[in-house]
Amino acid sequence: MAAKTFIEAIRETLADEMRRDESIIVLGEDVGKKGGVFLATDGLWAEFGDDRVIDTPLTESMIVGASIGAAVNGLRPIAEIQFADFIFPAFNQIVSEAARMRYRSNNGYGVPMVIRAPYGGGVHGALYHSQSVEAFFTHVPGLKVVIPSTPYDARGLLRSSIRDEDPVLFFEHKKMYRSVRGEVPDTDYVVPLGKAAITHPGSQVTVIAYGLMAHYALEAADRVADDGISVEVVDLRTLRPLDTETVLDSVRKTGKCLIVYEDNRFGGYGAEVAAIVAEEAFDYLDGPVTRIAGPEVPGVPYNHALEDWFMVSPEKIEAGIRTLAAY
Amino acid sequence: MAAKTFIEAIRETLADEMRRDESIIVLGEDVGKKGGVFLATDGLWAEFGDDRVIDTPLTESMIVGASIGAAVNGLRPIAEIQFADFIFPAFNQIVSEAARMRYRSNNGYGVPMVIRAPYGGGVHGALYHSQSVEAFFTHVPGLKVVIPSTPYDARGLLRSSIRDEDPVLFFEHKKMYRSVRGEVPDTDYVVPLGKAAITHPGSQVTVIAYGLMAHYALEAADRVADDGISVEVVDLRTLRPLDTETVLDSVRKTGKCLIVYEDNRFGGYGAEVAAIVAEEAFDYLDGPVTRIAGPEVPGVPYNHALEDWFMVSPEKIEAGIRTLAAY
Amino acid sequence: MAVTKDEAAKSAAADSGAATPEGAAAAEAGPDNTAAGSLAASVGLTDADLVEMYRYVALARALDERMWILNRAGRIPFVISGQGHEGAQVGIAWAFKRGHDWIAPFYRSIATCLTFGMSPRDILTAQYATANDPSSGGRQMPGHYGSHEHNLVSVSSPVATQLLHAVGIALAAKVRKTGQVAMTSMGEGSSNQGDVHEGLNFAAIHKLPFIFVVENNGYAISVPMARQVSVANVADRAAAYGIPGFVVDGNDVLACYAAARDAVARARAGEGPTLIEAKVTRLTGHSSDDQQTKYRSEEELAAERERDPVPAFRTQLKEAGVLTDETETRLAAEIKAAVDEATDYAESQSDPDPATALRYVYAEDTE
Amino acid sequence: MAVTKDEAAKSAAADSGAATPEGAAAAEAGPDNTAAGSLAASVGLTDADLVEMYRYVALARALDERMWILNRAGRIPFVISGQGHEGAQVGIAWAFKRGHDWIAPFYRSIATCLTFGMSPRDILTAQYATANDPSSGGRQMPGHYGSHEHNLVSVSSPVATQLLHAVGIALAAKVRKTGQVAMTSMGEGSSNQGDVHEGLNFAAIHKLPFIFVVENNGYAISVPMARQVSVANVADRAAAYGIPGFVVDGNDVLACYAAARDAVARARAGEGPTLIEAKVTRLTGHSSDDQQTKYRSEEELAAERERDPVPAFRTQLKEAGVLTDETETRLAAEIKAAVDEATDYAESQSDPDPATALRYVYAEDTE
Ligand SMILES: Cc1ncc(C[n+]2csc(CCOP(=O)(O)OP(=O)(O)O)c2C)c(N)n1
Ligand SMILES: Cc1ncc(C[n+]2csc(CCOP(=O)(O)OP(=O)(O)O)c2C)c(N)n1
Ligand SMILES: [Mg+2]
Ligand SMILES: [Mg+2]
Repeated sequence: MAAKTFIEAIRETLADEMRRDESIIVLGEDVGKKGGVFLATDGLWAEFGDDRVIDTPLTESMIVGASIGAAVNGLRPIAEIQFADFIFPAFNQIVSEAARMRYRSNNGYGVPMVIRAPYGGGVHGALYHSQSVEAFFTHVPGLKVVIPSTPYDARGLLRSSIRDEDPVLFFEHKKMYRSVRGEVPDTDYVVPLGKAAITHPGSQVTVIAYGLMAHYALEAADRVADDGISVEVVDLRTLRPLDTETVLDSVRKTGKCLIVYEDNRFGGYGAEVAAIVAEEAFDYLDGPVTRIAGPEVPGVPYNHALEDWFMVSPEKIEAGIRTLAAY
Repeated sequence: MAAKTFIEAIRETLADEMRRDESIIVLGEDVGKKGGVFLATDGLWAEFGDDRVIDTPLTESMIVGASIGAAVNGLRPIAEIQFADFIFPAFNQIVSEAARMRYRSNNGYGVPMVIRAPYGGGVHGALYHSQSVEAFFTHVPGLKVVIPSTPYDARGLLRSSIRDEDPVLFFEHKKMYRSVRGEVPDTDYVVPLGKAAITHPGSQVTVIAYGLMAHYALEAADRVADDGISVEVVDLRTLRPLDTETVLDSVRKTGKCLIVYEDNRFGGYGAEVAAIVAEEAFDYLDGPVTRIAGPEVPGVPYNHALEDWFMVSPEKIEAGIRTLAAY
Repeated sequence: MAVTKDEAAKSAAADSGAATPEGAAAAEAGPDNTAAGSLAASVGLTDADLVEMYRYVALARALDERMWILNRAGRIPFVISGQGHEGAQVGIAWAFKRGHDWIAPFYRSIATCLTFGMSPRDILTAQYATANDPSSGGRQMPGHYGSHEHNLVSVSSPVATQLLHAVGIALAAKVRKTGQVAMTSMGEGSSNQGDVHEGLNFAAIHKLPFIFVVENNGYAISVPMARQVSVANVADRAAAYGIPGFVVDGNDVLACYAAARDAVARARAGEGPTLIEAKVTRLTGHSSDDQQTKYRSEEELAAERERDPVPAFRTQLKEAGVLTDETETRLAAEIKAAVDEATDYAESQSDPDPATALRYVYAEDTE
Repeated sequence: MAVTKDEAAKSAAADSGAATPEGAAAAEAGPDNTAAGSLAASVGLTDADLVEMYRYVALARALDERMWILNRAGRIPFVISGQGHEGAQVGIAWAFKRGHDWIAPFYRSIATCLTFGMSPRDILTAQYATANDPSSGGRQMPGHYGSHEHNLVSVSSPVATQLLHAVGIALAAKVRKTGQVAMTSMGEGSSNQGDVHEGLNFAAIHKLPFIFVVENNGYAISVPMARQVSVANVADRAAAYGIPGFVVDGNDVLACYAAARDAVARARAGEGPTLIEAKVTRLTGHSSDDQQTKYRSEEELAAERERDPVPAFRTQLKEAGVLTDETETRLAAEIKAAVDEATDYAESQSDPDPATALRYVYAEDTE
């Protein structure tokens, strides 16, 4: 069992699944010969050919809309949106069509498809190559939203997403592609959708995070451990459906909850988590449900000084934990 | 001072503002000769002509994108999206372009424009003529989001929106167009953006709502009044920027908070309000911050039996108030 | 890739004939009534086909008129109509293999859906939004038809989105080598949406078995063609994608059939997409919520009523001696009976149970 | 509607001449060097214009090459280049009235922005994302140019969105009767986006003073023309909107100028939009993050290098006797000095202060 990078885990899982199920196709911009701008699909075109690995024109709405049709007629498309920032031209096809096909047809049609997209900041990507877009989709019944944080989970969750009968948005933090490594068994294991993981057990403060922030939360937990602050880190892994039970069990135990997300704070995904915890764990709370998230500017600015200002860091999380612990 | 319907207040304000400022144009589908499918622009084409009242092709992205350009070159466009449900094809232009033009150009360019759209259910509109879409936009820095609930506010807020230097989404609950009447002075008054209103003072439970739900909240407040439950109703009026102060002052006073919205519950606008209240009024809470909102299905179903099941009603709000009051 | 069992069954049925209009034709056609020179032979069909096509046109109109009566009587709250489009819809749909090919229709596609296999009951239960409405189980507005059984994609409201679904269906047909052709239809106003550009470009690049039908009735609600489309014909845009584009008179049912038949042949031969624009007329308001007299003159409306495909097709078949008075009378009676029966049926069906409202947001009990 | 003071000033400056290329031409042109038969006269320009145009082409190239050097030296993290596009950009931009007309450019538009008034300092401070970078104050990636002072719309990353902004600017020009023309440019891959279809249709319906320039370099990152666009020329799509479309050789600077000049004339005369497709070449990878050898052969890349507009234009002007060796040497020296100066300047400018990061999300102190 070898240690793999985050992107290797994704690439190999795509290849494995395409070998297992010939109804799977991959389509998107530059996913063929170039293997994707991050090389997530490198090698697929050479192995599976033009019919199953399609370099599309520069048209996101078409990529998603045609995937919906292909899914309706027996394929399992895996669409790549080159950057999550460029998913908005396809917003109507995702929200009005993919998410509603099953409900509006009273189960007449389903749309088994996966939309993969690299998201997130801290990579000098500026306003349009750094966004966290999950909140726009976690609000939509009919969609599932997955954000893995380890190579192991990436593989297990991507398998579950590809084999799922409904549309799944699978967001990959681009800063993690090569910086994060981890053990990935060669077995056909899956990680089920809708199950969070406790990645650092603790007793005094629950920190809820996902994606890159799940790593920063662990760093922060270590930093405060020396001062005897025991932190429990919950890595959500699937954002919709949310594993409410794991979240609430942890907060009911610790009595304190800090939610961390990289996206703009107002109306971000963490707001829903905070609302649920505040309502359903009310009697257990020894302090306010707090959040550490991105500031209220429309996108991550480019210059490193501004980008550092924007990004949530282990230090900012640490400070949030200390404040809450001291409450 | 005459009592006017909600839609009369909007129509007359559009006409007044167009007379006042010749840089204002109105564009959208069927806004000309037909006067809009709800007649919100009836009469404008006859008075202001083809140049300032434009029947566009059936292309929402163009309506918004061209409005951005027109704003950049000295006009103040008021774009109508025929139904809020059909705003998604323009999502990229609104979120990636209108919201970011000022920030990304470091104040080089601004986009003074208003996007009006009828939203909301309870009108037999089914999945695609009933949606509440505010949560997709209230999350976006650079945008302002307004949802009036009375003819008086509609007029005052529409004036402020038209005169604002930044893009404003102005959502009008279609069920209120003809069913809601109220006094509207003929003066040039404005209602400032970002200020909520306490429409029913009370001491025991704060109910926060907007749009049609602000009316249902008042009904519910009256129903429980007989049983001595004193409810304070806060009508948010502007969702972004949120009047946090008014909200928190009320909850700190009552100690109990119920947030009502028509949209799907998970990740809806009320989640952010709940998160803010839970964090910033924590020490004052005598009960959990609770929410009454739409169920987790992708859109309001058509058949009246299903639609009634979906819609938040005064009865459902009343029940929520009683539970919270008894907590 | 293997064709699924379900599909194999469907297309076997299709090939066996009886299940499809084409088949019905093959079955009933005798050498005499395909004699060269006959109207039917001129388009490679039989008199039996023509009569059957007329039946669908007349049935669609009868159902549509019934919908308006029920609306005025307060039985159903909303109607969106196909009146004026029926000839083009039946002529075009006739060229496809029912139960094998795919159609992504739109809200005026009543005649298309009937020709492709939906029944009068299916159409009317949709108007009543009953629990057993096969299109949506009462979840969608009337006009949002769909049927997995008949390869009719579920209609949504945002216009033009379905074009990309049909393109994707065609892509799957090509990748899976199923031999299927996918068609979509919409109005000329909808054809200005960005999705249309993106889809036609992709379908043309990959020579997909895809056919784009524009039913041009000259208006997008109140906006006339001249303010919606910058060229005289939407079909003029086919050249921008390097695909053939044709304008047909939507009142000439057989011309519509012939154009679609050739397009289907090209698609099956791997020669790629075709755009067919049928010039039709909208005989009613946009919907039961629209007052078209506000933006269309009485003269214009009167002139439009002259361009009604139903009498036009009837007269054509009668003059050709294909449709006799007896047959017409018999069909009229059968159609009236079918519409009455479907109305009573739909009236008697129950509303969906709110207890089911949470179902099918996601797939249920998948292993 | 009144033209704003600011605009009046701008266009007065424009009319006065000196502020614009056209003006510069008018100013320096003597009767002799517009003698019929001369290269300049063949396109209605003067030798002075041609030399000035060459200066912009050479300056853009020199700045661009400097960017790559700075990138390899680790001074700037990212480069997106206009190499191969400069000839078309200068030729086309030359036809517009600087400070009066509008351009919504894209990330390769370095030469366009220079010709329209931005300075080498403006371009290089954008690479360094300094606090005083006029395009975005260091907020955007390099390549996202913009200048309100010069009527250059702020570039964003999602491709093709700017077409609709230019169309809206043209709409405002028509409604406000400012006499302005709006142009936008993008690559051929981007031209497949739905926004392009929606915008061209609207601009054509209303005969807006709008010009769509496609700089076709044959690739969208790694995807070749044949897999992006279903026709041989993007210009072939103009007919779908009822507007004129022209293909020009992007290495023929004067042909690009002439096509744009005629399009501008049509636009000012109220005759509506024009589509101009300039066939150019991408001499570098898509960006400093791209390895184009992975998808383009050495032979292909070698052949492309033969199609470089800079030497082509230089040779043309020399053979025509418009550009002397002395002038060329002088210009080369001036350009090198300007690029060096701008580099030192940009290097020395400070980063934006995070304390300003929250500013300009919304307008400040509006009454
Ligand atoms: C994206 C979107 N925008 C607006 C509407 C509202 N709408 C429904 S039908 C229609 C007009 C369609 O005109 P056309 O495409 O010509 O078809 P027709 O109704 O004339 O058959 C409009 C504007 C919609 N359904 N979807
Ligand atoms: C909506 C959107 N999707 C994807 C991208 C990523 N992207 C940036 S440039 C580019 C290729 C553009 O090709 P083309 O339009 O031909 O212009 P060129 O770069 O060749 O000049 C892509 C895919 C983007 N910027 N915007
Ligand atoms: Mg029409
Ligand atoms: Mg290109």
